[in-house]
Amino acid sequence: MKNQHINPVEPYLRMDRMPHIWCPGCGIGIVVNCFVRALNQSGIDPDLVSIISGIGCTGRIAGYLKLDSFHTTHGRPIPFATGLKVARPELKVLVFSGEGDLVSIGGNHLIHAARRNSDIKVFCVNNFTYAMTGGQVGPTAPIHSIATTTPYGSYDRPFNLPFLADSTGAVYVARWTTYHVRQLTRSMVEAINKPGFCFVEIIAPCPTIYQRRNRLGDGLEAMRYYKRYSRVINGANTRMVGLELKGPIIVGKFIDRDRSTLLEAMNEEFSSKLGARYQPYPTGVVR
Amino acid sequence: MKNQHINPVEPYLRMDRMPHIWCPGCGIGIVVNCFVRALNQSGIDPDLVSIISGIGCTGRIAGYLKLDSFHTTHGRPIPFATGLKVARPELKVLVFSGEGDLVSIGGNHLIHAARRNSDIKVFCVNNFTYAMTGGQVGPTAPIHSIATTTPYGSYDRPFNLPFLADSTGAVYVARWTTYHVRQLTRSMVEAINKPGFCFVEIIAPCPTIYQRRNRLGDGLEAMRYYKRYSRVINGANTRMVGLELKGPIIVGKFIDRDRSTLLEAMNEEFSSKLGARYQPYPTGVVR
Amino acid sequence: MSRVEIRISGFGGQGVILAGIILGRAAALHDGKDATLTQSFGPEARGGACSAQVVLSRERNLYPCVIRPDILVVMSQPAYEKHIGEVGAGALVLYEENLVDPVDLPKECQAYGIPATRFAEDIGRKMVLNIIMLGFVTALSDVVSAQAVKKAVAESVPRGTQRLNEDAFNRGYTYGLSLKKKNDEAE
Amino acid sequence: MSRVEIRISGFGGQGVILAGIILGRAAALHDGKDATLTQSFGPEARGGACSAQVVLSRERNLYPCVIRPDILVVMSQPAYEKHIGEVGAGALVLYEENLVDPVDLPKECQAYGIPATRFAEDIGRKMVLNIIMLGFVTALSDVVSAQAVKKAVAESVPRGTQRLNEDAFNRGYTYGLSLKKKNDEAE
Amino acid sequence: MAVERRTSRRKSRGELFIDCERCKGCGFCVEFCPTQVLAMGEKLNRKGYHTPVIVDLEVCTGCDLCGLYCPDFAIHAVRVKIEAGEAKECDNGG
Amino acid sequence: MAVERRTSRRKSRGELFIDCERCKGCGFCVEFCPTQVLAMGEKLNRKGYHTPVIVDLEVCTGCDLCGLYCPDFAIHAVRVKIEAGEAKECDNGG
Amino acid sequence: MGADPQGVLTGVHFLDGDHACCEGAIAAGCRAAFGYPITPSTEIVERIALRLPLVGGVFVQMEDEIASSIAIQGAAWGGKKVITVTSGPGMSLMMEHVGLAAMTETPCVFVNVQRGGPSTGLPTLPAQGDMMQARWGSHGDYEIIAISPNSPQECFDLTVHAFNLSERYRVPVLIMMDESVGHMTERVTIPHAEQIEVESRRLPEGPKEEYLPFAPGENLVPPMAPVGEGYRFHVTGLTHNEKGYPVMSPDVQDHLVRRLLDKIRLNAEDIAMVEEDQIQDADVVLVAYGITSRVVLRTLHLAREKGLKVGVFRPVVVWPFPEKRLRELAERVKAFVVVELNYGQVVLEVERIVGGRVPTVLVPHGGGALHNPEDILRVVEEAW
Amino acid sequence: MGADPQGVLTGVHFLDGDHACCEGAIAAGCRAAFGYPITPSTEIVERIALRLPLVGGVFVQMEDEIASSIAIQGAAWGGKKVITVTSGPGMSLMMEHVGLAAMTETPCVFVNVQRGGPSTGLPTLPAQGDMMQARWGSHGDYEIIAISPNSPQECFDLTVHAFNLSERYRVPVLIMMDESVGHMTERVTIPHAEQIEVESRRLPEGPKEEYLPFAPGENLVPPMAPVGEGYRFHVTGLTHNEKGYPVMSPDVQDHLVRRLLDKIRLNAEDIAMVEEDQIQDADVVLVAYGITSRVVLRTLHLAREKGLKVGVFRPVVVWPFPEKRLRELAERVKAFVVVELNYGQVVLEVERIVGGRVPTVLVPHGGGALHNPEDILRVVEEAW
Ligand SMILES: Cc1ncc(C[n+]2csc(CCOP(=O)(O)OP(=O)(O)O)c2C)c(N)n1
Ligand SMILES: Cc1ncc(C[n+]2csc(CCOP(=O)(O)OP(=O)(O)O)c2C)c(N)n1
Ligand code: SF4
Ligand code: SF4
Ligand code: SF4
Ligand code: SF4
Ligand code: SF4
Ligand code: SF4
Ligand SMILES: [Mg+2]
Ligand SMILES: [Mg+2]
Repeated sequence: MKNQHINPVEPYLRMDRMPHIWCPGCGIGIVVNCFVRALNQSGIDPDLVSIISGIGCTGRIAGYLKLDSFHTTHGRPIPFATGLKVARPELKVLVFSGEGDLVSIGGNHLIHAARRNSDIKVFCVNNFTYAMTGGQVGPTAPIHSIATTTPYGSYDRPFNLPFLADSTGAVYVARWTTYHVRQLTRSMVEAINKPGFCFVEIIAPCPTIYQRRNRLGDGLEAMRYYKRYSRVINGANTRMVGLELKGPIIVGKFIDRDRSTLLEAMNEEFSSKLGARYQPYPTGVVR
Repeated sequence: MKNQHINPVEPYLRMDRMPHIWCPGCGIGIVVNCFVRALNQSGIDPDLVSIISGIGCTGRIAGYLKLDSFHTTHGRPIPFATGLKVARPELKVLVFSGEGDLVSIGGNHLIHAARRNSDIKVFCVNNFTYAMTGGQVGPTAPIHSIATTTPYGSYDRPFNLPFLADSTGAVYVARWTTYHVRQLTRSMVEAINKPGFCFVEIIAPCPTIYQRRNRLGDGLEAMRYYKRYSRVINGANTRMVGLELKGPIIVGKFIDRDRSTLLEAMNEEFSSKLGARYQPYPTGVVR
Repeated sequence: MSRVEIRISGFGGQGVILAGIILGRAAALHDGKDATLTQSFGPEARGGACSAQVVLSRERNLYPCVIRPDILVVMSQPAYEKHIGEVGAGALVLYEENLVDPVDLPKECQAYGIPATRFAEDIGRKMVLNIIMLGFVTALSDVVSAQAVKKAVAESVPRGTQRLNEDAFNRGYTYGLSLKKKNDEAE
Repeated sequence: MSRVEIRISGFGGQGVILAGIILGRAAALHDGKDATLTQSFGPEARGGACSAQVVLSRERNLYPCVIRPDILVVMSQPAYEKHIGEVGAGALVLYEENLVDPVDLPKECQAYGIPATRFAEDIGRKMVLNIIMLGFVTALSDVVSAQAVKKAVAESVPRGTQRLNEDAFNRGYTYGLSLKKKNDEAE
Repeated sequence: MAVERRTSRRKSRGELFIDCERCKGCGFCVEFCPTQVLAMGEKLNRKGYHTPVIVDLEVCTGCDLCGLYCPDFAIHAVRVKIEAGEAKECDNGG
Repeated sequence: MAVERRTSRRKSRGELFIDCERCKGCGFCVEFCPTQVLAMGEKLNRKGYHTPVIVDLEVCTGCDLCGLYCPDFAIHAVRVKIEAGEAKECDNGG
Repeated sequence: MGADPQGVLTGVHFLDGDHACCEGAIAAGCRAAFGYPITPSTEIVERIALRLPLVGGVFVQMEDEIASSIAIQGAAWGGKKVITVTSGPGMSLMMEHVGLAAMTETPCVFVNVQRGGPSTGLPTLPAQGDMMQARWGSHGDYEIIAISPNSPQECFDLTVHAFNLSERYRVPVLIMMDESVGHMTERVTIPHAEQIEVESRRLPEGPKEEYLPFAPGENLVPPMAPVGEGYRFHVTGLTHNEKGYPVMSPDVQDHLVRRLLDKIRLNAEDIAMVEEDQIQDADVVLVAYGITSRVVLRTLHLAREKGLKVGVFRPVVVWPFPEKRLRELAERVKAFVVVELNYGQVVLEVERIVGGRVPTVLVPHGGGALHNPEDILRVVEEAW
Repeated sequence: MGADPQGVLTGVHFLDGDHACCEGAIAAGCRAAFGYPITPSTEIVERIALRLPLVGGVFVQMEDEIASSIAIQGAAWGGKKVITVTSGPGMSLMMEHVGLAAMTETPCVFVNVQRGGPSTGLPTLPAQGDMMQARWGSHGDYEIIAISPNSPQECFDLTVHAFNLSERYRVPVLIMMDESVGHMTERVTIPHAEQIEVESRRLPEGPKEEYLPFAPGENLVPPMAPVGEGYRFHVTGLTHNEKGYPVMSPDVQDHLVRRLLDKIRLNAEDIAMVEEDQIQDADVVLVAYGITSRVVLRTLHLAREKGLKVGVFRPVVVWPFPEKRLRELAERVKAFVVVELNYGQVVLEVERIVGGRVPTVLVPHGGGALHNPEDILRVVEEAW
């Protein structure tokens, strides 16, 4: 009688591509679960949702979600998403990718999209390493962490992602771990429904690589760690939420503010200068 | 009797390349003046100074300074400088370039170099436009400013450069205008002598393009504006120093803090892990 | 006139290219000729060498380059020195006389100077220098009609500056005519 | 032995490639043979199809591919199904018997199973599965010496796990020898 | 941290679905089930993973937290009226 | 904002050097000279720019602010003992 | 189909090539553009920024060329016709995304207004040094179409054509201008909208669930569904099957990449566009494209005046190279003289195709100026 | 000169190609490396990260490939021997900086461990699809050297050689590996340091003030001063004169770029490196490089068994292509069969050089696996 009742995520997944490539205990699948629930709760027509990913383990999300989905190039999902969004403002354009993709090679796109308030939502899975390529040091790797390219421990100061997103202009910034499934789902709903550049960091276990190399146990141990060491501080000063190798994890919704989106600002400027000659461009935003 | 006494900048300039390409009233020449004075005051052997520029009007600085100098590619002086610095830690590696070069196409390098505390000094001439290519909108262009690619006025929120540099990790952050020749010179001396990633924003008139397009008068009018509307607030909260088209200009030394440089941090980490097997790498920093 | 080659040359910032465009436009859109304008300029926004080449012809003109200008208009000394060697017998050389000292002028060509910078300062806007030169060219050559050039000027300059530019054109044109007359009389 | 082709295949994460490397290393560095190891794997860090090919020969071996394995070692059902068609008469097929059901086994080849996963769990570390399989291969084939493989194992595994891995090797080796004996007796 | 059992068994209970062949044995469902319905089993599936087994279906609320936590979409639950439902455990002995 | 003249003419004064052919007539030196030594001249140089002229050398302190402000390296000053020096103005009439 | 009249500036204009290119794009229906300034192409985006807002389009100046070259692809999948514009250094940065567009069969137009290279080179001066890059600059095997206009009028006409080819073949089309054409101003006639042939995207038919976004359709080209319509398709730069799913196998690779190549290679005759001058009786054929094809007309003229039977062969579409026609010519002429503003790029292809039947001589030029027609004539005379 | 013993892991190892390449670099004196991970090249930087700190070198993992490809150039001018490592997509991103290195004559080594393309393609599987990109991927005219090893031992030896060539010619050298060689493990013998021939940078002589950083020296190559020594030289990617100053003129362009090309083209015979097998009596010659040159040896064997007179021609240095030798062969053999893991790249050059004298046949393969030697044999038989 297996599958007499199908898993509620299945209608949103390309079941003909299962099993997925993610390792046992990898957190990325949980992100997919939360997203599917969030999509349901958001009330958005799934036909109007596009998923954009870069390259990486997380980047594979696009390929598993049965929505219009784009698996682009490494580091570039954000400008692809901006292109798609301005072409079709009525769509919800959602980016799922890893922290290496979004913040290392893709860092420039991230800060400029945040600055412009491009109306896209970025869900950044931070597993502290370039997982897909086998575990090199990443832009969020805590100091002293071991990676294949920092075999003696890393020493570059990591980015604090909520602060980076906040300081460059994101209108919604939250962080959760994969332990916080309910809160993450709620943040996803909020981001999906909020106009402008929204950034949600999701700390997720990579047992195969990051956990293992740093002797942090398997996925389950990571989840227990998240449960134990996370502290929810909504509205926390993003400057203060940096992470350390074995330190506490501050999670919560940090930023939620309003600002004209890229297309809204464009319309405002053009209308004020061109008057009737200018036909406002659709923005997809219902305020 | 002309040139019986030569201009004190001349020994530092490639006089065989004069006159330079900068327009009447362009602020870039003033930056060169201040730098030459700063170099003198810093007490550094000029043979040990390398100048790195990207492409742009400002980027031409490298070509006019009679020092080892590199005119690289657009947006990439920072990683070139990092490469040179780690290869030859005893050198002072100084980047001079425009805000388009450093923050638009080069934005990712900027934030990562700041994060790593790469021991280079970045002097960013902010003239609010891509001057060399004829005046397109740039990443710092104030809202409503006119550029060739925003003929109806710009609408993207500009970066506040001191905040960007600060929030991504620079250890020294200052802003001056070309009116503030003495203070700018002093900041240059401080930056040159300080270990780590130092960022000095220099607001400069581009009469030919930015001033003209925005009906802000010529170079002289710009300088008068700087004089009149600048407010020195040393230690100002960088979050608060954003600029508007016709607003006040907060200048000063905003950040001056200490943190291990890239190579120092590397040495610390490697020494602690490898012990005697590790021969500390020279860092060029005398603390 | 099967093919006329014109070079206008000076510093960046003097409106050299715009002068070429207006001339070409006048010929192409208002005088029914074939006109090709090509430009060459350096990286400098101001002060660098800058030159516009206009080739006019009755038929479709395919070869776009100026090799031996029939008309050379120069607005800076370096431009003069760079290009004066190109002109041949019968060429017309027009120069801004505050900025150009026409040394070693080939004998076989006709040369006329104009104090266009001063005129521009009189008019009150230095930037109309190029339009004054255009008027001067129009008066002293017969490759485009004054009518056509005036139209083209009006179409090409920023709104609100039409009047100013018309004045500038006329100033150069009149001065050119007067020189021409003087010259004709002298001959 | 002019040329022996070996394929080791399973999921990513089972240590398939490492097993191949150790085998090749044993042959190349300790048995004085020429050995070429090639690998094929997918994008998955864990669970994807993964295979190591080892070609051993006395002379310098230039053609690096395995086309018709003399020895096929399989540690997953998909690997078995994908590669079983490649083996020819006289081939040796070794499989992990908890993970592989050797359906449609070609008659002309010799096949032996080993419950290596269970053995590994006994030893206490699932990750030694590959070393157990190596012991098993060493026992049942005669392409590399046990001596050489043991040495190569010790050189290749993380410091501090040498003992564990030696146990694992021995476990597989002993089990292999016992099967061999049984089989020899049966023949 | 003991988890309190607060199943309002009166109104509804859970119906559980487990697809053992999809399971990779991470143990998340077992760990984060608020009512400790599950435990890791002894059997291996075809990929060699231990999969969860139901130890106390009675206390399952159908909250589907197990489903939310399962990275492999191998388990999920629905809330059913008190009378309905039954657990669907792994049936291929893998 | 009137600029106060505070030249300590006793000890030193300025010697000024102007290279008119390098000058592009921006006027910075004139504007920011603290003692108003300079003014923009009438003459045009070969590039067509008006260049600065000295109107009151007496008050020049040799502070070289004009030099610091000149984007074209066309002007500079040195401080000299009271007796020495004289202004070197543009001598080619450009 | 005719063009949307809203975007068509019907009339006679005096325009430079850059501006004409912009008008061509808008006439072709381009309503989304992304760019980053670079000399000597910037005038195109500047005009786009001025014009698109007035015709319901959108232009975003991106943070760099990499962003521009992928933002167009997002917009293309959003259903727009898209363009980005650059010059050598920027083109080098876009190369990864030329490959992505080829792999995902995303219709898009790249303009490269060539300047002197390599590296920063001669930013304000002409060259034709990026021709082989256009063909080979991205990693892996792929095909693109490259068109080389030689006048502002052609910048208009061929930009329209580029969009049409891009839609017809779902392939990136590169418009290989050069500084000289980009900054050349001439009369440009823009026809009435209905006289401008505009091809629109071929949409899928049949049930959405059965849509195979990468299954060969007409000319091997799959129809293309826009997003947001319930097709729920997947697009990846990984090797993928007809459904668009990644499959890491040599067979799928062969199936996919071969089709990507064949849809251009097998349709080369449809794509080819050649201009010939006095070729009928020619003994020596000058081969040139872009601005150089105008320079050699002067040589042709000089040569004919001297009684030399010279002709001109101009590939308007340079890639795929019009191999068939050149091969025909190689059977009967005495020599080819290839004139390029580079040190030998397209000549290699000519040489290969001519296959030693007759001599092939290159007249190279490093750029920064155009060839002197008399220098070319000298080479022609030597080739005799 | 011998190598610095500190970096040389003398002995017999069982290493994969990626690791051997790293050891080659360190043996050659490389002490600064910059990289960004990408399959299947990552193992090289991983080993570099492990090894360099122990031998006084420095490795920085940069934020992306663009940064890596220019950081090496900064370090090269700082006096170091430098390397960066990538695969197809990363190589595409480095293209602007390959051009910069060519233009500024910066000695540096790029490694491209090729995988299936285009775009993301087949990340973990082999191909040889980036060969033309290596030659033409950056804008403008320039020359590079590309070397293609076929075993881990060669990954060591040829990496040392790559550094030597790079120093000798002040040119970027690309080591064109592929996934198959990169992940192939074999015995690698690393000689004693003094047996490893290592070339060091040629420094200028004479007074510093007279130093012309871009004036032709031996082999047209200028000597190279390091920074920090008082030379106070200028380096630019703009067209520059011998002093290194930008000059925007066609003459300077011609002078400079022609020399950049000629220092490679005129020294092609010194650079060429060819391996031939049973070529003396061969009627049909198999042309292959890199991993494929090992696959065709099997075909050679099978063919000879059948009595077919087949030989193998392997360009070890692929660019510049060993044109002279191939031309000689073309005079006497009956056919060339070019075998590549792509759909036809180097074959175009072979065809051009052979110039129709004898047939040239391609055996293409899209990558993801290696050719089947028997498939090649079939083509050989048909070529008869
Ligand atoms: C241009 C380019 N550079 C490098 C790569 C190799 N690459 C693929 S995924 C990846 C890192 C992924 O890290 P992250 O974004 O954190 O994702 P994760 O795998 O950790 O989820 C890299 C470097 C690539 N595919 N393309
Ligand atoms: C890869 C690349 N893209 C674009 C350009 C064109 N370009 C040259 S300078 C420049 C902008 C310069 O602006 P900024 O850095 O602000 O310097 P400024 O001229 O204002 O001093 C641009 C876009 C280029 N040279 N290379
Ligand atoms: S490698 Fe890490 S991130 Fe990637 S699938 Fe495995 S556990 Fe997840
Ligand atoms: S264009 Fe602007 S920034 Fe450039 S030289 Fe002229 S004034 Fe200076
Ligand atoms: S639905 Fe799942 S998590 Fe919830 S009580 Fe039942 S078994 Fe536990
Ligand atoms: S959470 Fe899913 S994968 Fe993990 S043990 Fe439970 S059923 Fe298996
Ligand atoms: S040195 Fe210059 S600024 Fe100072 S007082 Fe004299 S003229 Fe004025
Ligand atoms: S500051 Fe220099 S350029 Fe400006 S007016 Fe004075 S001398 Fe001339
Ligand atoms: Mg990651
Ligand atoms: Mg600027």
